[in-house]
Amino acid sequence: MPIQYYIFLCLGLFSIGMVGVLTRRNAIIVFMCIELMLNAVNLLLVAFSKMYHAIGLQTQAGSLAGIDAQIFVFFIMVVAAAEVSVGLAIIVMMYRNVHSVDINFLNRLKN
Amino acid sequence: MFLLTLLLIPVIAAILLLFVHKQATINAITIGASLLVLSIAIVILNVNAADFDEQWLPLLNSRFVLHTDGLAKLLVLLTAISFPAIFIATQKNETSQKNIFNSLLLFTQAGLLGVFLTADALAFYFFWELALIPVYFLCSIWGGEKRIAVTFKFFIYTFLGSLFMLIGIVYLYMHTADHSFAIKALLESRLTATQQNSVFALFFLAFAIKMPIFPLHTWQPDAYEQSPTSVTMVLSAVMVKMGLYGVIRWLIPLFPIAFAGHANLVITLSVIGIIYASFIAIRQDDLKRLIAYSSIAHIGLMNAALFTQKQIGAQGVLIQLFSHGINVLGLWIIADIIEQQTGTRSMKAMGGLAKKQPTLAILLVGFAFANIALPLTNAFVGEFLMFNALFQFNVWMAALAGVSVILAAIYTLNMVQKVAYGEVGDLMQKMNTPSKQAQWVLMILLAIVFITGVYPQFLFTITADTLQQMFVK
Amino acid sequence: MNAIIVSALMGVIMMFSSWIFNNARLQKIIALFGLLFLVVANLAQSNGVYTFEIDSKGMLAYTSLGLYFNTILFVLTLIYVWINGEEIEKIGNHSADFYALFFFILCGVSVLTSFNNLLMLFIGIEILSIPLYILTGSDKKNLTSNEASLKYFLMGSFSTGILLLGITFIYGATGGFHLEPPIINPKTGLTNEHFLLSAGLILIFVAMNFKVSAAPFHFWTPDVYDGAPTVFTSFMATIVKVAGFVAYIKIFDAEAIALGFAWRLLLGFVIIATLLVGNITAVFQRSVKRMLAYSSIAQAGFMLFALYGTSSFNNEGLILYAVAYSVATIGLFAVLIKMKDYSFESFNGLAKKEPLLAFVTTVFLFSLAGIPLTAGFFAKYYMLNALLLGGAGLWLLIIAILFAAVSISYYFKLVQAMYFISGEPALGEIKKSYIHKLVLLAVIIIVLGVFPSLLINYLYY
Amino acid sequence: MTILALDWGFIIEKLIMIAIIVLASLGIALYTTFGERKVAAILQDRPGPSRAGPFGLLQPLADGLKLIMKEEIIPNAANKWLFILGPGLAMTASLMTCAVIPWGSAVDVFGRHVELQIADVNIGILYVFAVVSMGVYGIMIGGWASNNKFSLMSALRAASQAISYELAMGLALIALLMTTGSLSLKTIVEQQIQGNWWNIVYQPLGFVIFFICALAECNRTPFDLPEAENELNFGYHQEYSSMKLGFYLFAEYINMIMSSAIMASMYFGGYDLPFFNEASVAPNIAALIGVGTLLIKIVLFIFLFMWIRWTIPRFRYDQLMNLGWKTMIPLALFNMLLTGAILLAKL
Amino acid sequence: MSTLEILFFALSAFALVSAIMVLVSKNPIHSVLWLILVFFAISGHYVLLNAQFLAIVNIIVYAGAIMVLFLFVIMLMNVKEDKEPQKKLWVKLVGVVAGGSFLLLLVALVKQTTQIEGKQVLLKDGVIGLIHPLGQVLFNDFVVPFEISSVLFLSAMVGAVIIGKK
Amino acid sequence: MQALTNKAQAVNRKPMTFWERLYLINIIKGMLITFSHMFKKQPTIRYPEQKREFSPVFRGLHVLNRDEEGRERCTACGLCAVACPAEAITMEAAERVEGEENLYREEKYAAKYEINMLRCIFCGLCEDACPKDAIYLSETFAPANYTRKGFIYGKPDLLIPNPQTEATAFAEAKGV
Repeated sequence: MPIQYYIFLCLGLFSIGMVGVLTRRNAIIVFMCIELMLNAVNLLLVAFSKMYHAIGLQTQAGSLAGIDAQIFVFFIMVVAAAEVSVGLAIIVMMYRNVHSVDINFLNRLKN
Repeated sequence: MFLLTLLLIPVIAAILLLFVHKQATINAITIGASLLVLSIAIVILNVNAADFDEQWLPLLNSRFVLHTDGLAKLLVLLTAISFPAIFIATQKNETSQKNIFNSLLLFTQAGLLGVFLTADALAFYFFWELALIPVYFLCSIWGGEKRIAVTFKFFIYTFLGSLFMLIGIVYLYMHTADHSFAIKALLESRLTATQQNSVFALFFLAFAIKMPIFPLHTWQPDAYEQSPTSVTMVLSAVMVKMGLYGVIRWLIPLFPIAFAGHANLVITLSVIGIIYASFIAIRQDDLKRLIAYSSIAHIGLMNAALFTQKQIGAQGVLIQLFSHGINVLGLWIIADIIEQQTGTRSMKAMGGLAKKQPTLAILLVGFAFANIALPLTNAFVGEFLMFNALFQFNVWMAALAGVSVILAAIYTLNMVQKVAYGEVGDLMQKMNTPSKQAQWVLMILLAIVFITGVYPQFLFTITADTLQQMFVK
Repeated sequence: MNAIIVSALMGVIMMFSSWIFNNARLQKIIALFGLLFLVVANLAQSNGVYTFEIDSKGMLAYTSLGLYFNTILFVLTLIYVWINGEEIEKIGNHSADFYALFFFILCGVSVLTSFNNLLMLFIGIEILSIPLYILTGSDKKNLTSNEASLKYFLMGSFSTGILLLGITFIYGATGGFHLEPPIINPKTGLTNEHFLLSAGLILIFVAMNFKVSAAPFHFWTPDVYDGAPTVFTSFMATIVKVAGFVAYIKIFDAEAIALGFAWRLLLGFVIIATLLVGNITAVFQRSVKRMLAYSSIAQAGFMLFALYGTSSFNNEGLILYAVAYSVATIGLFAVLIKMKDYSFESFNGLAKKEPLLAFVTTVFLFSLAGIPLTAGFFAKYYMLNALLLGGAGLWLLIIAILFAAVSISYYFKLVQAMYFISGEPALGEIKKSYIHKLVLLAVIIIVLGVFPSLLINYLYY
Repeated sequence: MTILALDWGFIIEKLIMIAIIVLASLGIALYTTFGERKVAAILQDRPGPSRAGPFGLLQPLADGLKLIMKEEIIPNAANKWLFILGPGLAMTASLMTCAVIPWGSAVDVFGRHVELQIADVNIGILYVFAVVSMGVYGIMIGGWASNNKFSLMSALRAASQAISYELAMGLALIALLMTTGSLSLKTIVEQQIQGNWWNIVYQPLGFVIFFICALAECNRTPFDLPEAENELNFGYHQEYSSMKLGFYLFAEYINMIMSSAIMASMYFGGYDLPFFNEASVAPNIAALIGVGTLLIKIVLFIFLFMWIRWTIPRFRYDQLMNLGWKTMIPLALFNMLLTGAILLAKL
Repeated sequence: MSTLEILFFALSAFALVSAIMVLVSKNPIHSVLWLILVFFAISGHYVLLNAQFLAIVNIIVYAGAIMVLFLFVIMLMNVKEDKEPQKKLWVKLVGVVAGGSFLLLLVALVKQTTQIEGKQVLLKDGVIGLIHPLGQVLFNDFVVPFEISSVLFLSAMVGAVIIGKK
Repeated sequence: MQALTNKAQAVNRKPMTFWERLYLINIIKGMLITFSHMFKKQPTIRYPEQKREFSPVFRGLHVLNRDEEGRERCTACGLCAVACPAEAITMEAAERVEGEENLYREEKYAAKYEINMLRCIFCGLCEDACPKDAIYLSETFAPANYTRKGFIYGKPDLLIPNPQTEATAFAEAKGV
């Protein structure tokens, strides 16, 4: 599979996530779109990892080239989990106070 | 070390003053310190003091160097004379928190002395700002009604200018062989014409704002008017000289090509400024504003003369630097006395000073003559030389600038007329005899005016080396 | 490694002390000693004493610069906690937890000053950010704090996403995460071959701009700085921001040369935009806190100069700037905390009532404005030098200077309020000892303003 | 066409096995419901269902028939698709677990060597975790889609409970994995067969934690808060009727079976019959004996589940959370540290 | 078209469509469910790339834990479709245009990059996605970041406690 | 107050010891208790097939008795209605006409005799009050019904089968 296909797919997913961040006002959805972006990155990293693995195998059998990217993905997932816990705590805290998850709640009040 | 004392005395005195609250002690410390400085300045005039040279910022290769040459001596002397004169003349003035007021003034003095003495570009910048900041506070706290906005404008203008200069300094620093701020090293950095042009512009902007030169002068009349008079005296007698000092010390040696290249432009601007300021001065009713505009005109003339690149012009400027300071100081002191006693600056409300206070009127007339540059006064020699140079440079320019002499005569005499003669104004009735000290100061100043007018040779001697340096190439 | 391990351990100790000791004062003392210990540990490492010898397999690389930054930031935190301890205690009853978060942030800082692998960069940034989101939202009943925290969080995560995409592209181009200058022929410069790499670099650039709040990616900053509890804004705007810059420089020192002219252009654009937005908007602010937020954007613009070239002035300048800016900002916020409201009017007549406090504030403001005799001057000076040595045209310097002059206008508004406008300052209760602490800060600023070498020389020992 | 080049025999074999295991699980689940009632009855000194068929053995069939024949009701305000999706998901997730459980050693059928395991993935336990975590969705979606506040509350409870205990469960497992060094259930079982002891000997604390968490994951008493009748009427499947309700109930029982199977495999030697020499009989017979052994172990576990259910009262919600976060997780961590320390000491 | 290609394109289409549905769905719950489907599709890709470990971790962490939390929070708040705050239309348009241009820019960039031309991604084969080599590398070369990430978790924990407490 | 039993215990407010706080022991104890119940005798009676023995004093549904010749014993004296504390019994008397001697033992008989089973408390006072032994309480109980009316038992429901004509039914009713 040419690497370009993966890049395009991941960029597509990433952009969709970005559009979500830009267009939605519900904090939770925005947050979800960010997670989508992270996932797109993860997939791309794995694709690259396998690309380099293929190259590595050509020169040396049993090479572990490209494995660092997969470990990186693992770290991204793990960190994302920590981030989510904090993020949702913040969202819930805000909800408790204003009963809304609108990211521009205060701006809305001002207008 | 000797030179360092010049800076240390005002600083120490200023710090001392912060903790003193008794009126008499305050005056004693202030005047004592300033007189001490004066005495040292006089000593320096005759003795060539050794340079003070200390490591300051090893990483930047910047040294703390104090060095005297003719120009420095001259301006140090001017500063050293001005401050005691101001302090003595205004010591009776009612000022809240006088200790802080005087302290800030002494800081200013230290800054000014530093500017004139240092031979290191970075230190020069430092002192340049150090002289400015106390003035900002002085004007903003003790100034007139519109003081905050006006002083702020003044501050922003000058600060912006100095920042431009800073870029220039940095730029020069980068082009020295061993990355140094020492003047000697800077002089050796040979810049191309284009580089000179841009850096020249950066430096000149700072100096032009300080002088000020048309069209960058807008801060000046307001600032002079709104400042407390002691500060105005400092501003116009000494501080504006910083600009000219800068031109002589930095622009001429460092950017000869750019300097020559911009001569026409600068002289044109200066002349426009002279005429413009003179005309406005004529229309002024406010005594302080009048003196302020007159000052713009005079400084413009000096600047124009400098840019002619003629030796006589430069000679004239060097003398006039000192003379103008003394003259304007005298005028300001008188204006301050009048304002202090009558509470007004409007010339309409004045009149009849000669009847009420003949001594003061005589002094006023004396300084007025000096302002017009009548022969026998100190300004005559300088202006004569300067016009000469201008004439050599461009006849039409000289002619236009010459008009300013006439205009100067008009507004100055008009001022004398309105203040000293005519009916005694209502407010003038309150006029009392000024303090002994003030009278003495004025007399001494007037004496200097005439002495240097008759015997300018002593000024020539002091500045001979500077002049030689300027035109040795 | 010393700093990373000690700070993490101290964080854990603080966590536990939150339920072992119920005394906020004691907790503060523990935190202070912990910070002291941290500084000592870091100094030890700077002098070659490795208490913990751990082979990081190339993940971390210690440079004297990084360790020096560690020391500086730890000392700044020490000062910060020393001054603001009581204010921290006022926010909720979690002061020990907050200290724990500080230590974790410092752990992130020490990762960011020594990373040698993009993975460590990512982890470092996250360790730095997550506690910040919480500190921002720690004033739980306050709506602005809530919203600030939410915005900060969303924006922070978003920029993390972009950072990761950038890292991915770089991986795709180079096949590794190590910070090595990419092999690009300087003669041909960027060709089609390096598009992936340059895209990655630019994305990282964007993300880092997010983190250090450089325009046009600054928009979260005012709201967040304004909404966060003032003590924590002070921390965020200083120590954290500086750490961001250290990381920023570390990445682009190695990689940016590859971009050549394009990089200069891009950076120049960002610098100008940052200065423009920060300064111009700050002028129109009515709240001092918001003004400081915008001014911190503007100051970030100046700090970005350190990225422009590769001279030693970059690092020296950043050190000076870090200290000058941080000390002054910490001081200003410390004053601001004691005000009842954050409008400019509340400072009216402060000089009459508390002359010493007013003087100290003035010194801070001067330092921020870059007026000589304060540390801020030399900071700006070094940055200008760095810019020139980096090959910037004079025009960029002139723009920078123009904005520096603009910055005077809003800093001096405060000076004017304190000294020239009479009125009753809305000053809360303030202890003499508190002011004396601030005086110490002012002394630091002035001493560094005269002898900046004191700070920089250490870099070379 | 590479599609056709697959190993069809392999696929058919696996399909058959899937069919057998799924049907068997369903059957067992069916009879577990019966078992539940019987055990409850016995523990309460009563005979339990006994009318349908001998000893009431046909009772579950009758129940199933009844569930199928009942009227399908989808509430008006419910979200129709999700309402249907919920029970389906719950059921699927439960059934998917059985893919990695080794039911026995290999048998030879028609000359083929058939492993009695659908897929021996090398991340078997992680797979189980993934599937288990999916199971929560069934409950949450169903509870939310019902548009009933009791259902919703119950779904939320179920979700938070599942998340809380999954952590401790995972941590308890990590300690086990440290000793086994493999994630494949097959390998773990074989290690126990070849080694001297079952893993329970090495990991008693881990097992207790795992067991308690398994109770919570299956929503069994004393952790059956999602179905707390006195607070939430009937829990997340309140609005459900007919076979959709049946799916939920089945899912619960299948979960129980699967967790028992996993516990048996991981801690109790799986299909290992102690003191029995497999080599002494034909391999096929040995494998069948193994399957039987595992089934017995499963039944014992299920009995344990039921026994606990009819002994211990339900927790209060805060107690549940406290137990999960403040007891189970620290304990699991401690267990992990202890194991690590011992492993290090042995090195 | 080989089986793998068919699978690749099917999964990609599935992922993209689901991702778009995340955006388009008005009901937050639907968004969550679509996002879960995206994660499954991505996990499918991982399986295709023989990154088994990541595939399963992706499901456990993202689909299993993170999305449950999301769903949990949304249900807790009972965010209704009609209460859903909406941005103005032009803001949405600008957002879409911005995202679209971002995509186009990068796609154009990638298309012109000669470096990766003809590079193939190894599907199905390769051992690096398996847990054993991953574990070896993780605990040898990446042990420092692994340990340091514990600080991250501690801080997240402390933070969640601070924020969560009433 | 004097305690009736010695089962009452003062509430123990001592903090629990570590082992108590583990609960494990108590849980195991509890489980053993439940487990022990597995082996206890089940008291369940499989009802329709198996029935519980009534006690000798059981009072069930009323029966209106007949004499050996199959004649109704009741003479509608009304004593039972008077005695009934729940006022469940109502009756209407009628005079025996010619040719009805084989039906009624006395000249007066109850043309209508109703007991409202919803009211009846099965106290047996009617049985005590009857001078003719015409009513007595059997050992069965009233079956369920769909309507209230169904619970008002008339004479056809209450009368015991005729020993002459339906001997087997009579015997069964008597339960002998």
